[in-house]
Amino acid sequence: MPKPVVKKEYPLTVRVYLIEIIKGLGLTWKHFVKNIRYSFRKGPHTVPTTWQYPEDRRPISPNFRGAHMLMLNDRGQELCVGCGMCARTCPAKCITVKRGKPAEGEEDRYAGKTCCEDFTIDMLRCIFCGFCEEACPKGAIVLGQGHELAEYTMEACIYDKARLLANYEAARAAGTLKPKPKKVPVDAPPPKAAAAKKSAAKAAPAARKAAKDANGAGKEAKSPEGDKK
Amino acid sequence: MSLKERVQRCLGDDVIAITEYRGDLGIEVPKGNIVSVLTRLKEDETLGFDFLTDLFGVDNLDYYAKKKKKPKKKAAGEEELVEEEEDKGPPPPRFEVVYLLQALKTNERLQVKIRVPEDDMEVDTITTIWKAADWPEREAFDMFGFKFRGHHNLRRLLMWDEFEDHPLRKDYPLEGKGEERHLSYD
Amino acid sequence: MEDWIIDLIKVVFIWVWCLLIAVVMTWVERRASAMMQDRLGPNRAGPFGLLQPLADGIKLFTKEEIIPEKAKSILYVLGPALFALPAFSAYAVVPFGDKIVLGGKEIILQVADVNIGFLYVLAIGSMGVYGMVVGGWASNNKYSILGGLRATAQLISYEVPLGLALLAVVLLYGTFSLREMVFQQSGTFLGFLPNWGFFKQPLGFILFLVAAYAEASRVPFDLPEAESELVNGYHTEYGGMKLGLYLFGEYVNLGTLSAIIVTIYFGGWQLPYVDMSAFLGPVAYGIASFLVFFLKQAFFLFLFVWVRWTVPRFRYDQLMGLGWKSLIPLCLVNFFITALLVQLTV
Amino acid sequence: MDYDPVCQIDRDPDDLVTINIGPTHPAMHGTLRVIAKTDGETIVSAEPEIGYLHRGVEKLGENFTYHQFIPLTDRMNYCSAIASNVAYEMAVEKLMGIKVPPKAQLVRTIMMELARIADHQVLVGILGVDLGALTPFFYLIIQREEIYDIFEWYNGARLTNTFGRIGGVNADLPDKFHEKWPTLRDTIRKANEETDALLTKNRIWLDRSVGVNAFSAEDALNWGFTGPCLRACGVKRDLRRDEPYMFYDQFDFKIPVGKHGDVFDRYMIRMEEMEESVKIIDQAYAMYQEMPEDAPLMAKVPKIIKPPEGECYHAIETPNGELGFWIRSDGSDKPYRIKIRPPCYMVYQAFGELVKGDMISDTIACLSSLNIIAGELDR
Repeated sequence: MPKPVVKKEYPLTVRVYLIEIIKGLGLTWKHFVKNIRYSFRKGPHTVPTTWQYPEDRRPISPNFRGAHMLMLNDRGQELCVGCGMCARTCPAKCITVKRGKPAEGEEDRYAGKTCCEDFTIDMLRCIFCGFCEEACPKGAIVLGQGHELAEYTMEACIYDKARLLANYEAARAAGTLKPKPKKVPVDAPPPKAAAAKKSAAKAAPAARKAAKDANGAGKEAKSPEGDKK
Repeated sequence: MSLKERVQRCLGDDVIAITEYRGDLGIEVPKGNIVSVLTRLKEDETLGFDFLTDLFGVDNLDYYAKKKKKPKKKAAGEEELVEEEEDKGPPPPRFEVVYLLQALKTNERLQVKIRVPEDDMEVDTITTIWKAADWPEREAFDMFGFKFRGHHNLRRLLMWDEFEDHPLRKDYPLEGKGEERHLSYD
Repeated sequence: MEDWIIDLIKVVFIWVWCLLIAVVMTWVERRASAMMQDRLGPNRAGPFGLLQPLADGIKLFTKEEIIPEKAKSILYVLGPALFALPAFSAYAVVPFGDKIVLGGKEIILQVADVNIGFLYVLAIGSMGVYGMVVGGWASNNKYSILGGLRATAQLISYEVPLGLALLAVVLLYGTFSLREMVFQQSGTFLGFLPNWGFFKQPLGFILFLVAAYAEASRVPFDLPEAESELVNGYHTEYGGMKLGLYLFGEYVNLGTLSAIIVTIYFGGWQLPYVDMSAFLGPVAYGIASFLVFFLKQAFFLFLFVWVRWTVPRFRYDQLMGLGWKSLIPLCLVNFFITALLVQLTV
Repeated sequence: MDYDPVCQIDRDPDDLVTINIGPTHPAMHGTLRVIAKTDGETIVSAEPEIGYLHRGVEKLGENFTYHQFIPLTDRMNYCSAIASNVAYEMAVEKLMGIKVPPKAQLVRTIMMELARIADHQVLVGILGVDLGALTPFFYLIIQREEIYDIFEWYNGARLTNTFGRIGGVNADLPDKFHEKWPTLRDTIRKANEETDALLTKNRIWLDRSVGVNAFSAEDALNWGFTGPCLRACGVKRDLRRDEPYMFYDQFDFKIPVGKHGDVFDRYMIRMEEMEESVKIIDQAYAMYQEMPEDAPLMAKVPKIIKPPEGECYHAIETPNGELGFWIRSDGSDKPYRIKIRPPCYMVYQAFGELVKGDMISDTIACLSSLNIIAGELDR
């Protein structure tokens, strides 16, 4: 099929090129002057949009998903019990955990009855999705703010337990430990009547969803057909 | 009239099975009639499924294997009808090709399925109806090995040309079979 | 002092000056574009990144010289030289100042006051295209050859409006000598305006400016090296100092074109309304005239940068259309009007 | 000015020059490749080749649990990862019949529309870059960084957000959003205006975009176009309006529609959609603020997600168009088959048709204006 032909009809001010170009020049000039003024400011962070990286770092979100760390509790005990939930939930399969029993006389070092004997994270595989953090029942593994993870060898990118604990110490020293995540309020398991009331109260768009919902999770049911408006 | 009835009226005997799950209507039609079925669906005034959303293959190898293992399991959803027939007859065709259609006027969606046995992978192309089926058919060929009869350029799309397997088949291992691509320069 | 020594000094001075402009321009381009785009630009090497061009130069010089396997190696090496040489040479006839009196000897601040300076500029200016097309051809790369072909077509097409716009100026001044043109621009025009070519030839100036942009293949006419279409056009395959010569040549070209604009349309080294020679000593006057010329030139150099970071790029056919369908007719109109006015007033 | 479509003249194939545009070309968005046969500067035929970024997402999906698949959707359309995340989550929720709490839906709406703005900003910026205007790119990208800041404060990642979970979202809107949005909406608009001032009325820009690879609505539908590319052709079609999900039918927003389906229309539609997205976020934010503080953000979802046997298709309107997921569950904790319907897959297959008879420069303009994202294209 032939392509549609577009007639180009521009107003005269556009057709002569120059007027709009001069307007554009005015705009870039405004930015030019503004930034020249900024660039005489003191300090590394002069032009507001640019960060002079090593000297001048942008604030990092407290929620940042960076280098992992193994947490200790207030008494300095390791939280990890080596259950391996993180390893199982990891989409990149980068965590290996070996469960172990604390050695005789070292029970004080661990918060739980068991501990992880070995904990390695292959940072070359990690995709920083944060699922391990979410899966951990003890809050032992946390993704911190470490983001300068370049190394000279591949071996150095495989973090062992000592490295992960050191990450924690460094973060604690720097005061960048992640705040405890707020608990996400979960929809209460709906008693039948409450659910019906709720879905009735909900506005029109939810109608379809609500109708679908009425099927109940996991139960086959006749799908509502008249729910399309 | 509900969509189901309209589709049944339009296609008549061509509907082998109708499934419905979460409001998504799916019909199964005979493999040989797919072009005529889709044309009728497109041109029927009450339906007007004039937009091809997608086209893809499904490999049901594991699905049947699992079914056989646990015949007691309550069949949920669309498989119910099919399963009852299956128990008696020969094993069902391994592959499926699913066509997702949409009617732009009414915003209804419809899944049309055909079953493709492993020993007869030829399917009629629908690029004659929708040009949009061009790459999806190539991809289905690439990933499952369907041979779309009449497709003007049935080459591999995502894998390289010398690749021999069909990676989305269930018997193809996730980590591959160690194929390497050898590039040759002149 | 013998004349040839003076000439040699002038040549060396201009040579170094051109290089200096090119070098500083690379810095200006990057910093100014950064400032226009809310960035910082290079600011690590030296104060405000002023030493960045030096660092770049060192990098370009120490890079491995690569000649692609199937390139035509002689032409490949020749290309950058062919491009840079004319760019430098064109500066020879530009009067970059009035005169300076040293040791009782009067030295004009111009390498060669040839009476056909105008033709020389045009002739040399169109030589640069050889560098582009030879480099593009020799690289044995499809993008390069496309860039070279675009350069050929573009430069030859825009040579015409460039020449026509200048021809009107020649009608006005009645001379081919650039120095003579500058002298004719002293005094005032219509009583209150500086007697500059710009005010007598506003349309001619705009046409010349546009054609100059195209000749220098700057945005919006940077088709030969359009980096998003042709990777890098004719110098895609170049690296090291060969690439450096292309880039230098481009900036020297800009310098030359700006100098010619200033000479022809903006009164050269003269300040409006003020006669500097009246209150400055002979040496100071020479330096001052040079500085005035340079400041005017610097403005146009900046304009080149400024426009580059504001507008999009033309398409090849649109570029040709603009050149042949708009610029050349307008140039002819401008030419005839000028001829008429000159005829009426004389 | 117009030129004759040279491609209609029969040409000796030996006279044509084959040019490989990509996969490593400065103007290619990711690893795309176009094999173009050119006559001078005119494209006689162009054939897109894909697969350079094929990672087998669908195959991986069959071996991942439902939750583990979410990070993979990040890596499809990385310019607006959140939209892909939500599309997938909604498909699984449909499969399971989960009803997402309204507050979570609003959080999703707000974040998705922010992602849409970010996506369009990148697109318009890159379109400018590819046509030689670098400056608008920076004006837009600065605003995008601000949006990414919100994402980062939301859950710690800027680009690959892994936003939301099946059944809701895993966090409330961050404080950063509350403090930033009132100013951000103005700066977004200002950046758009500046881009507008630099480009929209500039004759050079108009010449480069108006009428360049115009496409008829009929063709576009036949080729399976969705999203802005389809709307540019003059078809008023937007899943947010046509198959409303979440609260989209309660919001007041316009659907911009073009006329010719050329580069300019695609550009304008994106510019206008940014405006509309700002409006949508304002409305959604107003609704959000009426919700109680402790309103649920997650539906009650079993820890291991095992949807009942069945299959369904669900699509939402992502910045690029209709992104759909067809999922078949066999009752286990892993999807039996996942099929992704990426929007630019359908658009890109018409690429050869789109650029036929245009010039090399137009190929680049066309490619950028379609917003082809290799991650989404190859999966």
